[in-house]
Amino acid sequence: MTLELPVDLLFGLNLDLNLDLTRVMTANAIVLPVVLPLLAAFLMQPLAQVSRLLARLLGPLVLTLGAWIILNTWLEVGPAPFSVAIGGFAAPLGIVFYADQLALLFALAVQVFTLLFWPGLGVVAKAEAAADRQRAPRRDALALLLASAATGLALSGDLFNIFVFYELAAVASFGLVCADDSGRARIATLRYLFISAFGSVLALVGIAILYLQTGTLNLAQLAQVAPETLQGPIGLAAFALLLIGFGVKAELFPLNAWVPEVYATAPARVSALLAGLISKLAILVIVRLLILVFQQPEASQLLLVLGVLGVLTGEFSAWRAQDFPRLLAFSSIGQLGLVAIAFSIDGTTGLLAGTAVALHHLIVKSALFGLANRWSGGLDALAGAAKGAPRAAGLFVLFALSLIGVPPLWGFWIKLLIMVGLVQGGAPLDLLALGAILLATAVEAHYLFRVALRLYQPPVPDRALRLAPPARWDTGVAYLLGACLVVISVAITPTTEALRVLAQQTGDVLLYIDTVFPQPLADKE
Amino acid sequence: MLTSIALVIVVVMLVAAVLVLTLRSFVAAVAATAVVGLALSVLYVLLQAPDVAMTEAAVGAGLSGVILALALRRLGLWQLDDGEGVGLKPHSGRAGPGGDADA
Amino acid sequence: MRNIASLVFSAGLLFLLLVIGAELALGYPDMRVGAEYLRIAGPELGAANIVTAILAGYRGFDTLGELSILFAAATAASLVLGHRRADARRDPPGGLVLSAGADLLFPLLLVVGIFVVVHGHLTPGGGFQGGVILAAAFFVALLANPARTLNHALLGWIEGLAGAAFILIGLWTLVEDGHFLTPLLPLGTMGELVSAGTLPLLSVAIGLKVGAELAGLLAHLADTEAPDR
Amino acid sequence: MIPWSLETVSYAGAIGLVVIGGLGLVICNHLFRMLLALAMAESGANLLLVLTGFRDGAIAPIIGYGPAGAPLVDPLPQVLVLTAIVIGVGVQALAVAVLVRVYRSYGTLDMRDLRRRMEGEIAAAAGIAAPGSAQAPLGQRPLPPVPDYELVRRSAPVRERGA
Repeated sequence: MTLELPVDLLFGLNLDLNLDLTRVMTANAIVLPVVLPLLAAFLMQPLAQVSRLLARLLGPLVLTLGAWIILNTWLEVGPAPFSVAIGGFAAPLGIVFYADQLALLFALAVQVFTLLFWPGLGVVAKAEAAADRQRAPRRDALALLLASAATGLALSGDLFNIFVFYELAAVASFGLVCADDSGRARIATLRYLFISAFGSVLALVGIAILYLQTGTLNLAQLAQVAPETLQGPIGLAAFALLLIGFGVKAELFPLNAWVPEVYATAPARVSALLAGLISKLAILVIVRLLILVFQQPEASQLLLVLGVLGVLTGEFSAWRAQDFPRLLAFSSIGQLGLVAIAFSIDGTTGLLAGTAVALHHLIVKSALFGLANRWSGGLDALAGAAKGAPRAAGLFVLFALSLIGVPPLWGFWIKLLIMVGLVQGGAPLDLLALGAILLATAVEAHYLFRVALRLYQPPVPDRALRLAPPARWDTGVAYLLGACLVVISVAITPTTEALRVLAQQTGDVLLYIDTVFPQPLADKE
Repeated sequence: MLTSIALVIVVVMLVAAVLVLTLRSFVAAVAATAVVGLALSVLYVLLQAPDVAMTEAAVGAGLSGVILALALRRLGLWQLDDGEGVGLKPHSGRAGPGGDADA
Repeated sequence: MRNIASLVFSAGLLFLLLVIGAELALGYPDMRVGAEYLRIAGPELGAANIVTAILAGYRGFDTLGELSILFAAATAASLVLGHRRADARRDPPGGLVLSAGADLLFPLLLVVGIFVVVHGHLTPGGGFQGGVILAAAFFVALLANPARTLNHALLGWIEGLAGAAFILIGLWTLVEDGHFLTPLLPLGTMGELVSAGTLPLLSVAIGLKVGAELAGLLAHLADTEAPDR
Repeated sequence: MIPWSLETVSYAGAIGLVVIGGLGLVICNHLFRMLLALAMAESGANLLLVLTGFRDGAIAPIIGYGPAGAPLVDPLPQVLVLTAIVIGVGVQALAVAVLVRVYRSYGTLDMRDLRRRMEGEIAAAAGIAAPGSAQAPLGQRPLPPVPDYELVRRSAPVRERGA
């Protein structure tokens, strides 16, 4: 029988397969959203020599196809998690993809958000067209590589494979940050590169220690053997090294000095992708490690401490920031600290809160960086900007209110979830974190209101910002994300319930192991 | 026996690594990185990893040496003799390409 | 102040690693996955060199990621370096010894590179190392005579098509067998050249891609203007 | 007491390289030196990874390479290191490319200088005062932004060449 499979689309083949193979194929098609962008990226440069238009369209097409494949797989396979052995090599030997709802959700988000913030969509001014034509294929290839790496980070169930995808995301983002011809972006890229590469060295040391202790890299098998092999200081040290290493992209506390510089100099859409999307996937990796491999309470306490430090330093720096992009960058550090705090809470509560904060931040911060595309100036120069762009200013206020956590909006429910979780935890460290969050919220409210007021002030003639002509696409994206936020805020109960199911699934270690190793593995000890 | 060979190699490697950071001449520093690469690849042979040894020799001492040497030429740091010979003074890092203090 | 902080940090790292080192079972690891590989990799994939078998077989997906990283780095580098200005100075030619040596070395390196690529599943080495040697062959020629330029468009095609071939082999096995990147072709007898299924094909694709990529990258780097004197 | 063997000696080498690399990254301000330090740290991590697969008395994991039936070392870490080496060289090449461009634009490779210039440029682009411009002592005030590297290259040829 003929199947509605993406491979059919690709090859124009009608495959004669029997029905139980259908399910296998549908599940296996989940590698396509990772692989097809790579294929497209490899072929981008030759294709651009044949047809420029085709090369321009290739990226968005592939991402749309990827989103469709993920949705299709999700619907076909149902809510239960499944795992795919790449190359047909069973779990501990080969690399596996593990797709539960969380992974699929983030994989889908990667495709959608990369599409929304696609660097080539609807921006090219005529003056830049010539220079842009030279750069466009390369930049698009890098954006596709970034999307592929991010999808891989969401799905992969093998520690070293995750490391490879993480490095791919890093290298692609270095290229994207300095894609525009600007000197300051290159300096920022260099610092980013050094910090990130040193983080990778630490992560590699962590992986080495982990491998020496456990003899495996597969997350499911690690989860099986971790209770005996990774207790005590060695496990904690390995986690600390991995946390710092993967924490570079997640903007966690010690190695986040690159954040303000990069976001202030990179193209706004790249900042939106890095701050919104990539940081979340790095956090996702850390959370998987925390749930599956490092189950001791000290590990979550370490994450909690780093989160608190991130919240405090981020929000206070944002309070002192003088220009809009850096304000957003520092506030992003603070928000990701909040995500880390949420994920460090025990059990389903923490996972639910963490996922919700991560999604909220994904939507809000991406949209804000989209708006910053137009307001990339000092805060003083923003005076009166609301007059020129009343709707954009209104959107800013909406997002700011949600970030602060003003009641009917989603942000309020999220902060409530975290605080309830912390109070239930009740340890001194939890209460300290609670205090930090309250303090940070006050600071956040102060500087965001300050910006909002500035927007609605009458313009100061000599300091007024010459507003860039509004990029329609960015404003449209901001509307779309704003609409999402409002819809979720209205439908808060069903959303929370769906997320709770998702969080329960994510937190189920036995389910993970059983999914990756379908029949009980012969005990090798 | 093997241990003593390894010890000598490791000592050479670490000394070369320190020299990479302290040699004033950048050409010498790049040469020191190549020494580290070669020492590593011998160590990999001792550790029974011939594939890695081969790659490290090709990459660590060869390819990356070429890349770094090209970079030196493009950065105007390619000076075999900087007047004072190869100095062992700690590098101040304050100055520009020459590596010397200009303050 | 900053130096003190960094010294403290480094001392902390050193201390941490030393303490861990005393606890680690160095030299007597608890082989879980490794023992399994040693047991079945040879018979299952027909490759004598288990490292290559894992690299292209069991963890072929990692290798794809590694290729992509190299590709990303090369792409980003060419994006950063931009195009050479027409009036820019070139390096002086390398002189008689270098150019004669380069002419002599070129075919030799080419042959060695191809040998290493093709025999990756039998002897130490493989696609990547062979690719490096191939790139070196072209780059030595370029060093000897800087006025010669590599055809970047051609390199782009080779690079793109070799990378695409790797993925297309994977997609083909996905259609045939239901899994991405399964080794498919008949295995042959161990030790012969045509053994190990699709592995040599992948190895050739890797070699070509890495070779083209590195040659392009080095040429690009060499091709940026020499500093004004 | 730590036993005296190939593994422990190599382990000492590995952590030595990582720490030297890390120290160099933090202490050195010259970008090229930082690049070399990074390469050292990466080599150290790679050595550590190879070491995790080493077994006392075992031989290289190639069938038919040594006496039959001899124990073989764990092949997996070697695979990982191969990948890591390639990744390292890719990142290094990219860093060199950016370094060359930065040097051509700014004529210096001192990280502190460059950072100050970057802060200055960001501030100038945003129309705000550069951080610390008013309070800083004379030597540490941010340098003015570089408007166009062509101009700079013509007017102020590479400063401290041949120093």
